[in-house]
Amino acid sequence: MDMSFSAEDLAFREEVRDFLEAKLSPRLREGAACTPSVFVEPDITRDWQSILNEKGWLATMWPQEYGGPGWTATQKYIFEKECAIAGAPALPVLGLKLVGPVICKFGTPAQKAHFLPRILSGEDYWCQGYSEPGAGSDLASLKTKAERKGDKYVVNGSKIWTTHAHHANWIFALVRTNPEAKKQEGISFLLIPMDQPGISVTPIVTMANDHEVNATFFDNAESRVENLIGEEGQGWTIAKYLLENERGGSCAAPALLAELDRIEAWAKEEPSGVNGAMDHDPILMQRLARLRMEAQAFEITELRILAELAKGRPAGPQTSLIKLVSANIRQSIDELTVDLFAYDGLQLPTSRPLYGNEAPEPVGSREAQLALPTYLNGRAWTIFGGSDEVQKTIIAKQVLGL
Amino acid sequence: MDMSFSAEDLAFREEVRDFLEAKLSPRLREGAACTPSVFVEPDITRDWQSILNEKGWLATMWPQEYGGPGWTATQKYIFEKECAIAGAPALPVLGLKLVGPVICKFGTPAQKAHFLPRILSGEDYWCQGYSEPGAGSDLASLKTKAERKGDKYVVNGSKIWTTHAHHANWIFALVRTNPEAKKQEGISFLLIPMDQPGISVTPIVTMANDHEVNATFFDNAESRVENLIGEEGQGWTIAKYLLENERGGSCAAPALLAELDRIEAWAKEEPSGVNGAMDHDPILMQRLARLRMEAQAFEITELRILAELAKGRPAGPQTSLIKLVSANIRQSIDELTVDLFAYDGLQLPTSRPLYGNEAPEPVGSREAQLALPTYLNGRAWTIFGGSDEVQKTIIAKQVLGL
Amino acid sequence: MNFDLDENQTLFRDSVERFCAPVDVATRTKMRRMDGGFDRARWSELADLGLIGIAADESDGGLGGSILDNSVVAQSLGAGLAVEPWLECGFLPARLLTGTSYIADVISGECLATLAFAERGGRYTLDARAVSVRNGKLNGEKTFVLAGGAADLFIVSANVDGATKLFVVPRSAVGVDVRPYPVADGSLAAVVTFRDAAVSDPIGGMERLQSAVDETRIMMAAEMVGCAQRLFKETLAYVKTREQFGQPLGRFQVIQHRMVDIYSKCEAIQSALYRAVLQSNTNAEAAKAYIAEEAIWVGQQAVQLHGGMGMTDELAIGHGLKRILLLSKLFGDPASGIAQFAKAA
Amino acid sequence: MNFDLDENQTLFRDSVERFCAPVDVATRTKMRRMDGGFDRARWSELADLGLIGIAADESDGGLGGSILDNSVVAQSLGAGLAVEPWLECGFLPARLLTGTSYIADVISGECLATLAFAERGGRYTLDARAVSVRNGKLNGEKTFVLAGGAADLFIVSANVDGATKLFVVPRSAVGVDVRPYPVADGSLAAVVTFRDAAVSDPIGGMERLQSAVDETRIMMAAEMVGCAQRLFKETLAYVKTREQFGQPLGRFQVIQHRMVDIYSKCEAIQSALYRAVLQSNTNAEAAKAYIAEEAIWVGQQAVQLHGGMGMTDELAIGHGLKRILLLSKLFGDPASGIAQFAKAA
Repeated sequence: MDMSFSAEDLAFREEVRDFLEAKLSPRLREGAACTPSVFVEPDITRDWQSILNEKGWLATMWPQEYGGPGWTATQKYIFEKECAIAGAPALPVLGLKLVGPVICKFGTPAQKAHFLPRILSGEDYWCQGYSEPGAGSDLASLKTKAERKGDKYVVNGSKIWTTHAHHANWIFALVRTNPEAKKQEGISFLLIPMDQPGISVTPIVTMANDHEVNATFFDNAESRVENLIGEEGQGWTIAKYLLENERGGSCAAPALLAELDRIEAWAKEEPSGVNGAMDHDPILMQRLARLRMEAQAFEITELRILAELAKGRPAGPQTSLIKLVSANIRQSIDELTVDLFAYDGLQLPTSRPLYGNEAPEPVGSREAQLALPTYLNGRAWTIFGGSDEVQKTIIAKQVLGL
Repeated sequence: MDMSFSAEDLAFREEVRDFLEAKLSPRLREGAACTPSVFVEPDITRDWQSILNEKGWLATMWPQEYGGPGWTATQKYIFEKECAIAGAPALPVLGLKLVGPVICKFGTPAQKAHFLPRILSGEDYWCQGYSEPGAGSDLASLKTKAERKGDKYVVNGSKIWTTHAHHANWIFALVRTNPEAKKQEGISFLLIPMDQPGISVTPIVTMANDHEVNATFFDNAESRVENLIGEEGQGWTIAKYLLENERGGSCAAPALLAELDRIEAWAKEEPSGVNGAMDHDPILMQRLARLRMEAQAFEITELRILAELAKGRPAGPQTSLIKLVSANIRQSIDELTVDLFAYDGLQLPTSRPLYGNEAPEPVGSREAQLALPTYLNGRAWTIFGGSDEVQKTIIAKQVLGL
Repeated sequence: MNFDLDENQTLFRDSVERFCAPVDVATRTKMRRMDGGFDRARWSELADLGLIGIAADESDGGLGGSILDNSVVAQSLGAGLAVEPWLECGFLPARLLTGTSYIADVISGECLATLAFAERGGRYTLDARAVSVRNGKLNGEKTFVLAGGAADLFIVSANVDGATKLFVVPRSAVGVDVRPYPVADGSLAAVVTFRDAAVSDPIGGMERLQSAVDETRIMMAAEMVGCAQRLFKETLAYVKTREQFGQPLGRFQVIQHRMVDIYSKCEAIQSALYRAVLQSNTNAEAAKAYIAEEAIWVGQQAVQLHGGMGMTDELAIGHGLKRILLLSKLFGDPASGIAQFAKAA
Repeated sequence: MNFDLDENQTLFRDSVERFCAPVDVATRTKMRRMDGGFDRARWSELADLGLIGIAADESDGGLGGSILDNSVVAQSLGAGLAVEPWLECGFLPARLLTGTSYIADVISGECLATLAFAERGGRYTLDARAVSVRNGKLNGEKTFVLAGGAADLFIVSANVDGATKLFVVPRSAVGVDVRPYPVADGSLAAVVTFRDAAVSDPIGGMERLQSAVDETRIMMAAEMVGCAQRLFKETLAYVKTREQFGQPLGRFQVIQHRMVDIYSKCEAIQSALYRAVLQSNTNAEAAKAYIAEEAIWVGQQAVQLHGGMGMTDELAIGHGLKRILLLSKLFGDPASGIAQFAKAA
């Protein structure tokens, strides 16, 4: 056993660190740090994306022939870890990490040639149409239908939780092309342009006051048949590929540990009201220490998966736990942060963004201002992308054989 | 709203206190305090039972005509609370609280005349044959059968978790008298004498080293037909009555609160190893305080039920939570006690009793010696009498309508 | 032994329920966007119903409601997810201002009064340090002044020669600067700065403050119990109807057991509240802390079981959780309240 | 980056597995009733397999196994629910006695040595207070001396002019009194009293003690991980076969999710163990504390899911829980370990 990186990997890490040091502007760092929601706004990501694209480090999950950097699993991990520690903005995952790999895998040469470069350049901004009002975690019961009429599909129905649909010019959607077929068999994976009269987007404001998700309505919306990915009825297979692709190697722990370090630093500054600072409060510090133990263990779980992937072996059953464990640690961290900041942690700004000149003035520190929005937004970690309850049932069946 | 007792009830409380003060000998108190398991051994209960019987305060759950004291719900509560606080030994419930009321309700005049006085006098000592090796919480699938042959039933099968079967001369059992009938309909409630060659009792030692429960085997064991309670096939109804009767008013919180008071006193004595005693350890004291809040709330829940009963109204849905909540608080208390006593809390005596001259010498205090046996035995609180999981399903269905 | 509401209490409860019933989530959101974060006309209505007066002594022209009477109002307002700052600008000022000339206008609803106590760096302590009075002049900054965006009158805790005293300052007074900011429950709190603001004699000191805060903690506990029960009921109804994987959520065993846990916590905190209200020696801070901790958990579970919809501002669920969060920390959070109880024991 | 066992480690693991395999619960119980609480013949066997020597330096005639090598042995012994006191009388003495003349007999299994460190009133502290050495005479009482019922040799921490030093005292020495008593895992600990027992020079001081204890904490963590994984596996097998209400327990969603939680904890503590073993700057006390806390929970759940049978001494489940409980408190319990980490941070 050996937890160290090779000399080549360490050299690569230096390269990444130097690059981040040089290219992460204060504005980008601030934008990342002061975004309480999971998705960072395009005004921040656009710049960061173009910096990475220029360097060739943007589409880390794509094959090299389509613009990926050709990294090993370990290099991907190192890059993500360094980005997390340095506080780089999260990139728009819907194009780069979700539909991009799907097009690489299932797209026609024409689809690849058209869509992939536009994702890299940022010309296309993608959103996702999976869930529907009547079907949250139960995806297979979706009702939005696409009827083929000549060289077009005519789409009717609605999608919910369409993240950044108000920014996007394309949506990839699961649609029912065959109402006769059994639940999963009638589903197809269709790309649809957003800029058309048949599509309307209604904001859904979260309890954190963020506008991140939407309801998207299709009223005879159209998409050309060449925008179908794969075959009709293949949508479920593609959706599964997309999800599994998402569940490969992961690098969530470093950001959690960095957050715990920050909390510890803040605790040294936060007055206890009695004497000294909150880093002398035994109850709060016990929670912090306990959470750090969990996050440190979780970091090793991710490295165990990485070690398997790096050797070209399948990632092992621990993969299935990643989302579950990280979501729960993250929520506990968010709760601790709100508690640390006492009354200041109860402010809940109604306007966005919380960075730059437009940001409302915080009461106390900027960190305190972010605490509650982050906490409230973060309640979604255990809901979206398959709730904890759905995840556990899947793991029980697929991993434990129950 | 008003949480106070009436003047009459307060006078009754004084009477009970005086009685307990006078009658609870040091030996009885020690026997109660130094019993880690739920059931107290007959050498202790026998004396206490005869003292109460003489006073007419023994069969608190029986109608007055059969020897009950004719108390109101409030008086019963007060009596139980004062007994708990004074540290009186728990009485053998199987005769007094389980089969006794069943005989009062469903017994023939002859059965009443024969059995009830012998329960009061202690001449008969009862055990219970409900669970079977193959059917733990799933009672209705029991297999032990009783075949009528002339004026006798011939019983074959086995029962498990027969508490104090090694002390008992009678067992009340659920047996299958009609193998053709549907699951619950073929079950009867039969009283069977233990002192016969057809019955053998095998001890089951718990992980706490207690011999409290047994496996009881019936190999052509016999019981006369007049020992059947109610009709053939009525067993399930009687079993349900027995359980519901058990779930009427309850008085579990006072003992829990008294235990928390004791822990607090011990914490003042237990050195922290650094400076001062454990009552200055913030983490332990936070757990203690948190548990006290729970137990105090739980006390009020029991009083809310009592208030309904005292007015002759049905007890309300909270009743269903009593066993669940008290079991979980109790286990947390046991855990806290073990933690308080550090290394001394890890001793686990192999011999019994832990009171009197035969008790092994404790390492540290007697309380420390009892901590781990009590904890280990107490893991059963969430298992026996319907596990937490079974309870929750019942509450979900019957109370929440799910 | 009796846990029934009496006739008056039933009337109060019904009155609050009728008051809250017409306000759906959309109306609620609209009211939050009003100047000050709620509707002053409805505040007057609340006053007209006697629901502010209930908190004031009869000698002050109030109804002289007991702690129990008031807790019934608080719990019902919690269950109704009311936006009106009854606790902050009704109950608490009525207790603080007893015997003063200000109280009549508070009871009538004309004057919206609030307590300005929190100071930067003071965490949950009640004693004033940075804000002080010398020679009749008030100076310093208060933060987290609830309903500060709408208040007409500040009751300010200030340091006078090392002791904490309470002073009354109209918002309109010279030297008073109010900077409102939104807080968890959608209301507008404020940072309030005093620069040589003139004050008269104090209306009381630490004893009055401590006693009013302790009584208010019970009302906060009551409101949280009401909130939690509301969220429990809505969630129970939701899991009975919402279908996933071909059956109502409530048919899944995991959801069933979770609902039992929620139900169990709701019953426990109702009991804890009764204890705090009926047993005078109960530690109000600890009771509030315990209830807060359980109510937060109930709120989080209500969000979780509502799934994505629970995350939005379109359902009452999030509003309930956010109000609970705010109350859970006002005058001390669960950890600090239980720690205080642990030390006192 | 690699979490595979190497060839030697695989051999050690297999060797321990073969050693443990023939011992069923009944045999285990029989061994616990033997003089001293285990079978000395099997202890010799363990020594012959090199599994004690692995903990000793090569210069001491041992195999010089690394912390990782030893943790593989400890984890496998945990999974095998071994009754042999490898940790208490193998690993720990081998670390404490390095460079002394005693070590050869410890490695060979002939001499059963144990550390006598705990004192009444000292809770989890390591420094000796009540037991002291003056003029070559040892006096005082040690408690919770693990395997004290069977030990031939005591390594005793004693106060010398305010500093803690380690002395070696044979059980047979004059002035040594041993009172055995049973502890959680069924083994025999002892209260050991010294009355003017003669001692030679100390073999080391606090530094050696602290370092050996820290290494032992990692072994305790490893053994608990092994235990917990064993309980997980047995419970998983049980819920797949045990039927209630007409179907296997494992078909109930609540049981399924609980099993996922148990699985998740088992993976987490395996990871925490790897970290403690492979990353030299890991805080061993905190790692052990965290692993202990989760392992206890796993043990409790294993009992719960086994129902009544889990309560008995007839299944391995209770034995596993009880060993975890003992290890969870040796050299500090979860709360004290995490508190220490919290303060160090």
